[in-house]
Amino acid sequence: MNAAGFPLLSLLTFLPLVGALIIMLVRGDDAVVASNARWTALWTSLIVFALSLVLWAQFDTSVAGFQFQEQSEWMPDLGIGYHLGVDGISVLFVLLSTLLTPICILASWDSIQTRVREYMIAFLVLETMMIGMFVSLDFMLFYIFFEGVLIPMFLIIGVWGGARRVYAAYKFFLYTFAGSVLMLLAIIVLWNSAGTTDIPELMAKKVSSAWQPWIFFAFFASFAVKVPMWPVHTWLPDAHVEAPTAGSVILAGVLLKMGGYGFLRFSLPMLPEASAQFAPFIFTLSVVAVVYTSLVALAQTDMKKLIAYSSVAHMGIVTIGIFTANVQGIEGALFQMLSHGVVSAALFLCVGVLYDREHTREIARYGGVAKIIPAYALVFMLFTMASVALPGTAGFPGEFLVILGAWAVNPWVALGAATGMILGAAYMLLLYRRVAFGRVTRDSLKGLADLSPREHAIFAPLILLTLWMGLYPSSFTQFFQASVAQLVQQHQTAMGVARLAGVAP
Amino acid sequence: MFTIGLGHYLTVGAILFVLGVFGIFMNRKNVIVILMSVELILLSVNMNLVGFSAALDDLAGQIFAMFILTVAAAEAAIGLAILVIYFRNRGTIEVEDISALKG
Amino acid sequence: MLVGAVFFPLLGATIAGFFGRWIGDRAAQWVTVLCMALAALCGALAFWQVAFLGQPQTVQIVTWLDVGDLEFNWALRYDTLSAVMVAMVTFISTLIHIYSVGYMSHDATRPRFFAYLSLFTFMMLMLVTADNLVQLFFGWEGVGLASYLLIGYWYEKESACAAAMKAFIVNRVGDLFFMLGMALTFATFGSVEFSAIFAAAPAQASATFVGLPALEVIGVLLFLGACGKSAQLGLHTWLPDAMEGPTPVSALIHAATMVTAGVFLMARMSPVMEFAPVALAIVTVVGASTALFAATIGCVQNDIKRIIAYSTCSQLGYMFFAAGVGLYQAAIFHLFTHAFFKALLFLGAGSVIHAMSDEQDIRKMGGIWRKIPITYAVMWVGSLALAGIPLFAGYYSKDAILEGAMAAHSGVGVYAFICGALAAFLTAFYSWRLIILTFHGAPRADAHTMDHVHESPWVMLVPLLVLSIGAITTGFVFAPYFIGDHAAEFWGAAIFNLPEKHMMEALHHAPEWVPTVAKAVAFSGIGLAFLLYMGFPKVPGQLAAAVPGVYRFLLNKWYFDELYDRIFVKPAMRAANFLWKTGDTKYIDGMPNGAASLASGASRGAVALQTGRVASYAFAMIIGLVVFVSIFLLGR
Amino acid sequence: MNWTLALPEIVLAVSGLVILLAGVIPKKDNSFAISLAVLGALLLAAVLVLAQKEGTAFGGQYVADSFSGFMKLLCILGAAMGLVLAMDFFEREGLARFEIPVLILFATTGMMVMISANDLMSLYMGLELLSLPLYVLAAIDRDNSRASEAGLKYFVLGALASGLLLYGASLVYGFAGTTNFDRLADALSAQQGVSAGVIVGIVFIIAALAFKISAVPFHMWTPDVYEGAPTPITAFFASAPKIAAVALLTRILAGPFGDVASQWQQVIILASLGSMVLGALAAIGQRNIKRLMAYSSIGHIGFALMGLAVGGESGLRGVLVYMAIYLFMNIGAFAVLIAMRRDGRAVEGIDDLAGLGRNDPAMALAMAVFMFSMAGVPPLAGFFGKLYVLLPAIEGGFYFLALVGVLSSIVSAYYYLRVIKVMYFDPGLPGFDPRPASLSVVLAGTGLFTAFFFLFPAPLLAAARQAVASILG
Amino acid sequence: MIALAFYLFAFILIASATMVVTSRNPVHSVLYLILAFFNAAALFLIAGAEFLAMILVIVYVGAVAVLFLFVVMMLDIDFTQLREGFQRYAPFGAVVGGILFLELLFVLGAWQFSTDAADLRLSPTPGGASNTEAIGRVLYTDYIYLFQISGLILLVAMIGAIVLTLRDRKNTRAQSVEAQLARLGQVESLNPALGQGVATADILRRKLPEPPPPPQKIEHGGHH
Repeated sequence: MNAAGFPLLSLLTFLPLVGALIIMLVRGDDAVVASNARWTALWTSLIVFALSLVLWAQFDTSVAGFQFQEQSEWMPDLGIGYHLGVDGISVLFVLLSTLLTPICILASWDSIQTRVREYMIAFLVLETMMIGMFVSLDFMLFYIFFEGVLIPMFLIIGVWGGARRVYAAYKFFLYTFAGSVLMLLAIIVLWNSAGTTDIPELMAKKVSSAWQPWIFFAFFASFAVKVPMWPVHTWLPDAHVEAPTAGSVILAGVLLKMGGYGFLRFSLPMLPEASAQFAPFIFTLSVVAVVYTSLVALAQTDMKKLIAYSSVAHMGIVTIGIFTANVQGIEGALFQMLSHGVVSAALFLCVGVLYDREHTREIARYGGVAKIIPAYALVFMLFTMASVALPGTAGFPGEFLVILGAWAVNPWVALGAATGMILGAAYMLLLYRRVAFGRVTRDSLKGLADLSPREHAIFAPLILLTLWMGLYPSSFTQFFQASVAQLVQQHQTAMGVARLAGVAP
Repeated sequence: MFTIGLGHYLTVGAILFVLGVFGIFMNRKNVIVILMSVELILLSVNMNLVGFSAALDDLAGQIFAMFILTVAAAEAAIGLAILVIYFRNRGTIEVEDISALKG
Repeated sequence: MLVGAVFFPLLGATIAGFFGRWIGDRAAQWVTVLCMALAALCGALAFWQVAFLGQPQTVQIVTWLDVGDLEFNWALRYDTLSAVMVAMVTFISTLIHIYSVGYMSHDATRPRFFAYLSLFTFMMLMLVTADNLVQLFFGWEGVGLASYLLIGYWYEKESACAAAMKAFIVNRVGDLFFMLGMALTFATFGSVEFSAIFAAAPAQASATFVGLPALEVIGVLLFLGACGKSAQLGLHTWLPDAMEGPTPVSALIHAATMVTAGVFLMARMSPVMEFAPVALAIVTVVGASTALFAATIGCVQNDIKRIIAYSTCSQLGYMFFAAGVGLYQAAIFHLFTHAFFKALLFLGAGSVIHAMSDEQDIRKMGGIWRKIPITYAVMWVGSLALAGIPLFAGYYSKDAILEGAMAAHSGVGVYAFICGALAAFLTAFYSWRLIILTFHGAPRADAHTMDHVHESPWVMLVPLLVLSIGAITTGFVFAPYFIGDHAAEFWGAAIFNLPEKHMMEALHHAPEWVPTVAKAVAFSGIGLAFLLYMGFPKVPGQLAAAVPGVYRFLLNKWYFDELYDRIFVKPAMRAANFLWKTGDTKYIDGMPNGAASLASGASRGAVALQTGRVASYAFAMIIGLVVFVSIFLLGR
Repeated sequence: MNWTLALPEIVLAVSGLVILLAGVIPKKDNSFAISLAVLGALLLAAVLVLAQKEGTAFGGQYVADSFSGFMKLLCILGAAMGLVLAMDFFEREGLARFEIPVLILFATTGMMVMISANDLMSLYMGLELLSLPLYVLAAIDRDNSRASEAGLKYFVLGALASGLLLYGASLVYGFAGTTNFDRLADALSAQQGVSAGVIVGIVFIIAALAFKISAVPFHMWTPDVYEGAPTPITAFFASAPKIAAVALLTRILAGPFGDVASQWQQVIILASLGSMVLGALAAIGQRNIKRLMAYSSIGHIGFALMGLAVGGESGLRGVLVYMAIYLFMNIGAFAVLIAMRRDGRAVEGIDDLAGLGRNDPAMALAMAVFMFSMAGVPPLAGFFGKLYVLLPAIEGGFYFLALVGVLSSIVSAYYYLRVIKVMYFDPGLPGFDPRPASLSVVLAGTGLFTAFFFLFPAPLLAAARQAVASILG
Repeated sequence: MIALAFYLFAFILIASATMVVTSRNPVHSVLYLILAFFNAAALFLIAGAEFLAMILVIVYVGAVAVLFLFVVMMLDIDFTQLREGFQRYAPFGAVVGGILFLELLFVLGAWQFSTDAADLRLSPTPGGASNTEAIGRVLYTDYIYLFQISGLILLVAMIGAIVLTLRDRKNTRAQSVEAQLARLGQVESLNPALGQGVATADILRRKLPEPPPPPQKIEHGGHH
């Protein structure tokens, strides 16, 4: 079976659905329903998190391949099966998802007052989709989870979002959907050539060189939108701005990672030649993303939008790292994704704290909050610093590794990635300065309440993680070490073969 | 030219068919003419079938034509019934006027 | 002990920062002071053990990152270089902590201040004890953070926030190159640990990177990094603005932490730099230029702290060109002595400001030397040391640097010497301009302020006195070890000099006239200051009026800020707005929006066909039929 | 004369006659009882279909195989659900007449005849037996000018389509000398190729059937008739007859005309492309939800045609599965439309759904499931429908077709989302009138099927595979 | 001779078919249609399909065409002028129709039978029986299935026609007791404006009892 002795991954994936079902069955007047929904959702997500800790504990970091595998028939005559498993690349994303969900639920505790039941159901369904996506070892299954995310997220943005929520929800949905359907075609092409959609099997088979660029492009369309890469990033700021806080948290924390994860899981190992071929293209886009979106972030007047743009820049670093195809780059990218998952999530929560109190995200409406709510300011400062990749915080190792990795491939790319350091500092500090520093000019701000115990509980794990990841990153890198090493080695073997055949540069 | 063969029947059928088609979409008068055009089309079909039946020395064509006649009668009945209720509702059966539903 | 020296400040910072609210302001500040004192003690002991007993060692703590070939630890590397820095930093920092107790006594959030101070110190200690480039970078960025926090300590002041941001961002520019330097180092050496790098440096001397010698590029990149931290020409703009922080912060930044990091980095990387002659030449030129450039600005500034700040900038230039010619020892020695007298000057200035009710403009001071005699005295001591007057600490180090520059027998060395000598003259001049304008002459402040001029409390004066002792003694006490006869055993393996260059010997065989020139320019500078500001107080104004262009040019700091504003900041903001409003909103969003409107246009077209007329429907069917038949017939 | 093979049709027809008699005799309104009786008859027919043996009857005019079984069951199911939807609706509209269920019953008989047709004549007769009741049903709300217009349009164009079918059939008959499918196959598989005339005949037949399934460019009637006809009738139109027509098309294209596939494939591909694109585009601006559903069904047919164009076992299986899934989604969605009554009047605007998310969360959820499913968002059933036609399309190298398919599904997602948006995001209108239990049952059934199809796709796939195998021989 | 007859009948057939679609008066159209049917029957006769020819005359002319005529008369339709649109679309329509016709001629002109057509026939004409007899032999045996279906179709048509057109005598002039009783005893004189009828003012009847109030709107809230 697997190391846990029971179908851990299925349980992890579908347990949230059980919670959702329970919430659905809750009856009573609105207040009771809301309260029950909140508690049920919280407990469900906490149990899932606890279960995922089992995964964490039992995971054998020395094994490069997939662990905790589960397999059963689904559509046997099509070669599509139900196959779950995790390896070093995916395991931490599962944990990230299970960690952020309870945090999101807590973060929505008071701020969501309408249709609480539906909200909690949406979140639990979302959790199922996220976890399922990271643990699927069947491409079709992966696709289903990958796309399934759209449904709850669309509703979360659209129902509980801000003023332009409809536009944002549509944009989010259609953008991602447009990218994904192309990927579906590519998956089918792969299926056609291999007769299966089982990921380990697909990885073992070589895709014909002629097809690689096309499939790569299709994957790119999907993952690049999800990451999002420049110039298909514009859905993100809109979605972030309009989504409720917890929606932004999940969006930035997990959903963006799906793109990077996809590149890493599929594009690189399955399409080594095309990856090499398109790497300069990806690098160009990523560097443009870093510079461009950082600059755009500089001009923002909305806190969430600023952080959203910063996400694009940070994810640009990730894509650079992935396509360096060397150990440092890839591990850096992975680390950057994890850290961004924590840090940007926390930043959105920080914005949410202010928004809950003042109901505006306009930067200009704040100023000097450091004086009124120092604990908040401290937390905000920490995550600001983590966002600008200060060594010792979670943001640094990833960026550092990516730059190391990129340098080995092309120093100019490294330089481009590194410019993010400067611009990132500029916009984040500008944000912090305008929000936290300065004189308190608005009377309404004077009555701000500092972090409540609930908010402390939300931030505590994130702070802990941010510092832990920054100060002792090897406790995280050890998880993906073996898998990445194998990935890189296979990639190089494939490239070697291709080079011998005279196909790849 | 002077032996009447399949080709003649088919040609007559084709002409009738095209006339029927013409009658349907060139008609700007009333719907009842369209129904008559449909009858013309059916007639052209029957013409074909009879022609083939004769050429092949096979009865099936004629039988087919017979069923067509039967069904066409039924169809005409229903068509006229619908026409009548439409007229009752609108007081007109002009083709141009039958366009309340569109878009 | 070794660990304690580094981590006591962190402990103090943590206690003050997180528990300050519970334990109260007083307890918080004294806890940090105590921790710092303990750290200083440990630092001193470590210094003794490592430098004098010759027991360098490395304390491994835990693996930090292990990714493929890249592996490095959290570790404390104690060699003489680190030990000197640790001892100096902890000592100066302790004094500044103590001083701050008095200076900040009226502040509302003292625990926060002390926490920041201790954090700052801790980060600097991490920097100097780093065993690999990444840990050094941790400290490097850490001091950046701490300086940001401290400069922006009075965050309600717009200017303080701006200065803090500027400091951080300008530093980041340097850090960018540092980061790239690290990347190239890893690419070249396959490691970022010093021991591995140093061991492999000679072997990699011929390694190339895109056709350039790799080590040279590393050297240049790291130097650019150092430029940011150490405020060398081009990236110096943040330093004067950093005066927005409370004075002890300035003292800490300028004397012990932060700005010295760059010099330290050069010394630390000496085994690599030595194989990068071109990079060293660049270091020399930039350092020398900075020394002169900053001194010229220092001559016309009116803010007491700003003048001292430019003097720091200038002195850092000395250190850099010393390192550039290969005299890392001298550079570190100057760093060491400079720490004392610069801390002294800043704290003294703080004392003045304190006395003058937070007035910083020297044009509004004057005539107060009698009222604050101790401050006056220590300012003299500091200035003497700064100017390099014999017997004072600065003399030994600055002299050695000038001699070394000349002794390098290279074009850049001569350039450095000329700049250095000119700068020395200007240094002496503006130092006494400051003293004279501040303390002598007729009082220019209003009566109310003058009435309140008072000597600082003892808690501030004691550090001043201790520092003045340092400013007087460190030169002759430590010169033999740092640059003198005992240098070889003192430094051990901490600093690497290319054997062929013999810089340490050459230092002692510099032309005879060099020290003389050094002394001469120092004294003449003082003399000129006395002449202009004591003798003919009207002349400076007339001079400024005579050459208004030059004056304004200097007063506005060579227009660097304006230049940067023009070529970086403004275009960046413009680009930001353009990219956002036009790029994103118009063009990039134009794609999906355009597709959407295309679709809805097509939709309208499709719907328009749906006329509702049964005849046209029939027509459509027939057309479809004809098309299908035609396709078939044509395609047959 | 092994007429027992046709027992389901015979039983259905006879029970139709009996029910008709039962309906005529008493004076009182008995439409509810009649409906129940018809449901019973349909159930009986379904059981008989399940029990049916394979074989041909009536001199080869009738064929029973697993394909016909599969499709007949779908049709019966569709008809039954349509009937359930209709029962309450006509009651409330004051239109309850016992003829309606009877007509539905005869139409179902027609579908079954079509599906089992193994001869151009039985094809035609079945088609007419289906069409005539549909013409009547479309106009059944005879005092409503829109309904009568819908009926008139449907009739006129339907008659034209029949004409085309017959003309094509006459050409085919003329070429082969037979109307029997098996013999046609023999004639068309002859080595020396086939004459242009017969291919033109096939094109005519395809055009006529394309009319029935409302594929572009023979779709024009669809939106108007959907809008004008009473909603349950529209629901019925959009489900069972389409399935029967698709079945018929599949049978003739895969069977007798299978050997000249290269000749008609272009036509089907064009129709498929056109339907997908038009179905996606034209629906965008619609305000009436029934029109929206009409265009949506055009788009779905385009997808089903994709499978048909690709052909082969997997392509045809895709068609079958697609139609099965389409049936459930469609009936479910229409159940919601039928429930859209406010103050006793049926409303049809998309905007009338506003606030449904609050007023009736269960129904809103079901509708959202249907809409997402139609848009092809996994893990809902609609996605699998699309998947099973895309798989063979790629397998067969129809990349362009597949690409247009997915692109059109993006565009169509836009308007499906709009429905969801209105339900959940827009400020609410007053709630709808309480919906009858029968609707809830249909909603729950179709909703659960659509939502949880992904758990058990294998049985349907296996059944469809078996069905396809039986016509491919 | 037969050829001559064929051409004659064919010509009249086509000519009258043309008149069907072009004549302005629908009554004329119907009449032309009848003429066309007669000629078609003649052509059928020439082809040897006697039974079909008879059926055509009896069923079509006797029933269908007369039904048409009846409806045309009943609906009493104005003879409207050709509309503008006709002129506009005519050329395009003519082109499409022409293409269709040419294509049909093209494929029919090169007509060829399947080589095995003779073997594939279902009901070869039996020798020595008249056309009617031959049809009679197979119609109720081989084609019983279709025959029954056609019966069903006719039944459906009947049901349909009744369902659609049969009224429950509401609009007939039959006596309405309620209406009579509801009549008022006096006459109210109105002064309608010129050109505006009195249709809206019900002068003949007392207002019938108000329809029952609409059912109380039930708040179907679900859970908010």
